[in-house]
Amino acid sequence: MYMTTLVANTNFFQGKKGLFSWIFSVDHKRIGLLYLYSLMTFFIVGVTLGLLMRYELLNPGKDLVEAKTYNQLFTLHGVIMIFLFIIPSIPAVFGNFFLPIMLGTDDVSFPRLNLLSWWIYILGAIMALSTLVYGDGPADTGWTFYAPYSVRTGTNVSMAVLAAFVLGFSSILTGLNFIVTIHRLRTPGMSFLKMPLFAWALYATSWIQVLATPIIGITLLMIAAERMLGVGLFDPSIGGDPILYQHLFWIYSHPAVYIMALPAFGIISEILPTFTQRTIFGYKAIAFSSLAIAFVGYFIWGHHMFTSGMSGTARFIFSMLTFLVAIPTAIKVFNWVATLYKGSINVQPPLLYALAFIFQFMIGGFTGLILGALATDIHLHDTHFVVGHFHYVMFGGTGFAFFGALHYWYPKIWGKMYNVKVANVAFTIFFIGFNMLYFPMLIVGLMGMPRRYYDYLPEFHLPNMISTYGSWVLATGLLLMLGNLISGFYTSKRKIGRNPWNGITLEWQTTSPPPLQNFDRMPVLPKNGPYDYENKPSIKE
Amino acid sequence: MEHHTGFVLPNSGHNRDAEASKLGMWLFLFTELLLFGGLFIVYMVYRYMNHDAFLMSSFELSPVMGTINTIVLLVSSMTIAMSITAIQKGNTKTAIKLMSLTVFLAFVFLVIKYFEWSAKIHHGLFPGMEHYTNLPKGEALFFFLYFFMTGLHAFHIIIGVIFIGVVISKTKKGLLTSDNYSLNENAGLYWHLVDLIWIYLFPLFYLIH
Amino acid sequence: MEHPEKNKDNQPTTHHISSYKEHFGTLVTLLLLTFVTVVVSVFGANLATLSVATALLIATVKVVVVAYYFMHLKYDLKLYSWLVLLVIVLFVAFTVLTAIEYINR
Amino acid sequence: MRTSASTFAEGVDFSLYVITGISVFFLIGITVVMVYFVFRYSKKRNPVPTNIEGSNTLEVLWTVIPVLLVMVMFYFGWMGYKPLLKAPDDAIVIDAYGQMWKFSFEYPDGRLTDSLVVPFGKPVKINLHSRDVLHSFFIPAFRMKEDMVPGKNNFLWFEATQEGRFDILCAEYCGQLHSYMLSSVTVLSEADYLHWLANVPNISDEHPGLSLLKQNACLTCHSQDGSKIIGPSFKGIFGRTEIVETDGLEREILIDEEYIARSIKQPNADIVQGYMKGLMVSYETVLSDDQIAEITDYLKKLK
Ligand code: HEA
Ligand code: HEA
Ligand code: HEC
Ligand code: CUA
Ligand SMILES: [Cu+2]
Repeated sequence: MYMTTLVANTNFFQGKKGLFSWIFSVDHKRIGLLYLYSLMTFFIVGVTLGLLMRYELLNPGKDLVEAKTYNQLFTLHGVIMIFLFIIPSIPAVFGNFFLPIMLGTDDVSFPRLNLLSWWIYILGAIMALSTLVYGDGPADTGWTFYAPYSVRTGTNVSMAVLAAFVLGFSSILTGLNFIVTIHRLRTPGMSFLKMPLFAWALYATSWIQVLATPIIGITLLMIAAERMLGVGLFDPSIGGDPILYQHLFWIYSHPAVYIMALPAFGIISEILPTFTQRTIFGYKAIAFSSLAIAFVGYFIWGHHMFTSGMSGTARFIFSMLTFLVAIPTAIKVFNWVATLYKGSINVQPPLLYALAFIFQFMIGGFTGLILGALATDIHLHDTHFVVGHFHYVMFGGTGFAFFGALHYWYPKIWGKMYNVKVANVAFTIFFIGFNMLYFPMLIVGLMGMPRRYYDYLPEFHLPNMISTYGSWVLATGLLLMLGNLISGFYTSKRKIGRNPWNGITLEWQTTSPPPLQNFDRMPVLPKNGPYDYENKPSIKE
Repeated sequence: MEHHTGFVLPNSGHNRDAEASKLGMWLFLFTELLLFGGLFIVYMVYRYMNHDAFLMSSFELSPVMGTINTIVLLVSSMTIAMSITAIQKGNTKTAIKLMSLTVFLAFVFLVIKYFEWSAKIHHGLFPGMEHYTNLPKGEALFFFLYFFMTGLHAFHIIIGVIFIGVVISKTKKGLLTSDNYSLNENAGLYWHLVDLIWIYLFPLFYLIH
Repeated sequence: MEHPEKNKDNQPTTHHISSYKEHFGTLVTLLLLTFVTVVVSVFGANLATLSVATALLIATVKVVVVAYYFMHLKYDLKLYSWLVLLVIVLFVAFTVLTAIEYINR
Repeated sequence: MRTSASTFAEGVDFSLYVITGISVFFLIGITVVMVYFVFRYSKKRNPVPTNIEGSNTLEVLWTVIPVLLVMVMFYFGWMGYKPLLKAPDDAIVIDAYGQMWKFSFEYPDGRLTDSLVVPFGKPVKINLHSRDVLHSFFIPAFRMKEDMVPGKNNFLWFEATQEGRFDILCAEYCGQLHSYMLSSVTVLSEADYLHWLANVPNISDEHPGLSLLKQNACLTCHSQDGSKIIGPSFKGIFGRTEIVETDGLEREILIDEEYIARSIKQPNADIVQGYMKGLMVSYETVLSDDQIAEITDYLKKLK
């Protein structure tokens, strides 16, 4: 057996060089960055598709593409955004990079499995994108692949569902690795209740990844089998039931929305203490509410099917449980706001993203409540109101948290700094563009415009127009933000020390960037819990 | 390596940690259980909706073959469990014998399965075949699920055989011993999972008359 | 939820060695249960759905036996038993919620 | 928001106002507090932070209050929805069919239409059916929708509270022309409705084959003027030769009665070159042989 002996003064970028030293690296930090670069690539593809869709919806009638192409656009957009971007996003990038460091260890429990999961992710991504260039074209079913249409259409659905199946494995392996890491590798003295909240969030997320993903795996496999063998498993003419497909799909896909949201909550719980310089308010409440969300989240999938003709009893139960899941989220929001109270607040780009997160996630959450109520969902189901809802939670929530995290940990990861002023301007444009893009969708949804509509009635024109203009504003902000981050690599002159934001969790005790073994000296835990600013260990350069 | 600072991180992801690999294995088993769980839900709903057709079709299956296979799997589960006792006690040879016996029983299971499947396929009951497409409502579903679930299960048997094969060869090479047997344990856990799933498949398909 | 401290050479904390006899006893129990299942289903055919329920009940007992003895849950950390329970609770919840929908249609 | 034109709409709108009201209150309240804190406790104004670990009283408070509030939301949502569960016994029953990409309606007296006409202030029950994939029957002005699921009998009922013409939209994605799957419901006063029922002719004097094509939505995919929509045009179809793919092999065929009947019963047996498999579904159980003969007769005339 061997122990880890630490090597001083080399960071993880140094050491082995070259492409192969990256794509075959078992170092969690390099794997995290591999995820970051691949994920951003797919994100750019996804948003470009989104922009094209918005352009098509600028005016009624044809603006750009044919109906069938539009349908393929939103399907591919949804598949990329869900399976390639947002589900892996925070766990695979920042979880991989920072979880071991925050726990005070040198890697995850299964480093090779970790690398394997990145490879599987790339394989799945290639499969998903391959439909663009070969076969009968990308699927045109929507990311939900509802039977029986998904079984009948001539487009390449089989490849798309198999890709999602493969991507599921990648997600499972990440989750599995994190659970074991959290159980086994916390540094001595760090009990569960002294873990940073980001670790708690990842812990809850990982349980969803492990326990929900298999269900969608098998369901999508059935769709593929059905198409290949020509049997109608979900086809009433042989005794099947299309609604059963929806149950199985949402048994996974509702919990999956918390795979997207919980890590983002974790990010916010890290950013707030750092920029208020005080302990988080209600540590336990925030930690346990993550578990509560993960648990209750399993039992409310039916709210996606309120108009499918479910029995009244089932609608009653699912609607009631849906409302219950709002409670732990409410607890988090209140505790975050209370954390600002009597802090010493340093307004920096990461904090701006966190505040925007809270605001936008609230809008997303409240529209979720409107959808969770039976009467209103009967009207709003499958309208652009739903589209507005989920972009608010996914993009306005998780997306913003992702970019907040990028701004927060940028100096730690690369040891450099971006231009803060430009970052603030980019944020402002981003924020305005975002709300201009998605708020009108809520309005047009209330007016009754169904989603997945290539063309629409004239009375829906104005909000759609505003929305499309908003997408251009948003794009400007995003380009400025990414440009600023990238140019930070080249123009940053300042040498960044260990702790530019005066943070307290363990990653700030090591060098920026961290050494290959994560620490060049033994990490020291604050006395009373991870955010105990009163007993903050002093950090010498 | 290069020059050392002389201090060591107490917990490391690069250490051998038997408890961690066991926990990892269990988590993996959970995903497998839920994978089949999804299929059991499908089975439940379709059986409820096509009650009589499922009854009718299950008569096509032979409970005798099913029972024999159940016994085969249970015995193999015992042999693999015993092989772990053996290796814990340091009886490497016995352990290898017991694991080989498990593999042999797995083959017996697969051979019986093969004969069962060929009989069904001979009757044209495989999804997509002529006779299958003309089956009455509900029966086609039964056979789809039969082939899909037992097929997936057989696939797991094959994986298990490979897994145990690897463990046998590592044990032979002396890489796994009485103080390093977590791979043996994990292979055992996996094999028991295969058994667990069969324990449900058996009554649901063969015994529902 | 406290995790076990590893001892210094990182060996599993659980050293229990089950005897061959215990394994054999487990097998006999399982075979007996199998026998009961077959008898109930084949000869109790007129009990109709009841026989399915019994068969599933016995199967569940068998599963518990396998997990408890063969899979060593009995001698492992309590954590594993709790997690197995969690998975079972989830699966049962999935089936029950789905069933509620179909039965009340 | 559009006009609300059914009794159900009142329940929906009311619960919408309740939930939105509570939500907007919290949204604005929390945002204002948040922004205030950021200013009041900024580094400049408050250089020394105070560590406050939490407060059990507050935790309880902000668990219990939201629980009560969401239960209120749930209650109104459920009450607004509940009337939909059971249609009154005296409702007029109309069958609605969805198929790619057309709605059609069948009245109790067998009258077939492609848009809906209902009386004002009378309960109307719509049984929802689908002939192929999922569709959803959505009337925004009535605030209601329900999916049309093949093999499953869903329904919906309403009482119109306003005369006029309202849109019906398909709200479940159903393929290429999903967004063009539109129809309308016209609410007439009872007298006008009865007049419509009694006098407006049902079956026109058009060719029965054409009526069948219209009723079964064939014309959403097949044009009569030679243009290509989803499927090959019907113009000049009879007697033309074309290349089809059968079991992966290409062959040339001449379109005759037999071929048309087969194309309708087993559309995926021969796939016309340049078209996609799987789009057209079999009409074997929908159209009788006599009806197919009518259609063929009409197609022969479409030169
Ligand atoms: C990140 C992803 C994410 C998250 C976190 C959520 C969160 C929630 N979602 Fe959302 N949802 C999606 C992603 C997400 N959703 C997606 C992708 C779809 C569409 C899928 C598709 O069809 O393609 C969807 C669709 C969807 C539907 C189906 C709509 C339809 O198709 O008819 C419903 C219905 O109930 C719903 C409800 C909710 C609820 C109640 C929450 C709750 O968790 C929200 C809880 C949060 C709050 C309530 C706000 C914070 C609380 C406070 C500020 C305190 C004050 C609170 C009170 C007084 C109560 N969502
Ligand atoms: C994380 C998830 C995520 C994110 C970030 C987004 C981002 C966007 N989405 Fe998203 N969307 C989904 C997930 C997401 N979406 C899902 C799951 C669906 C459901 C699919 C389905 O129905 O099956 C959906 C559906 C959906 C629809 C509904 C389609 C319909 O029902 O008819 C629309 C319509 O406008 C839309 C628009 C957009 C836009 C404009 C963006 C914007 O964010 C894009 C903003 C653009 C930028 C910020 C671009 C910046 C530009 C560059 C960086 C480079 C540009 C380069 C060139 C142009 C060459 N999306
Ligand atoms: C969803 C779209 C759709 C609908 C609705 C539809 N069809 Fe078709 N049809 C197609 C497509 C696509 C093809 C070409 C592929 C093929 O041969 O199957 C086709 C082919 C045909 C052909 C063969 C044409 C040729 O040139 O060989 C006939 C005849 C036909 N359809 C009749 C009908 C009739 C009658 C109906 C209504 C009862 C109908 N179709 C409804 C899509 C449709
Ligand atoms: Cu019919 Cu959409
Ligand atoms: Cu949901």
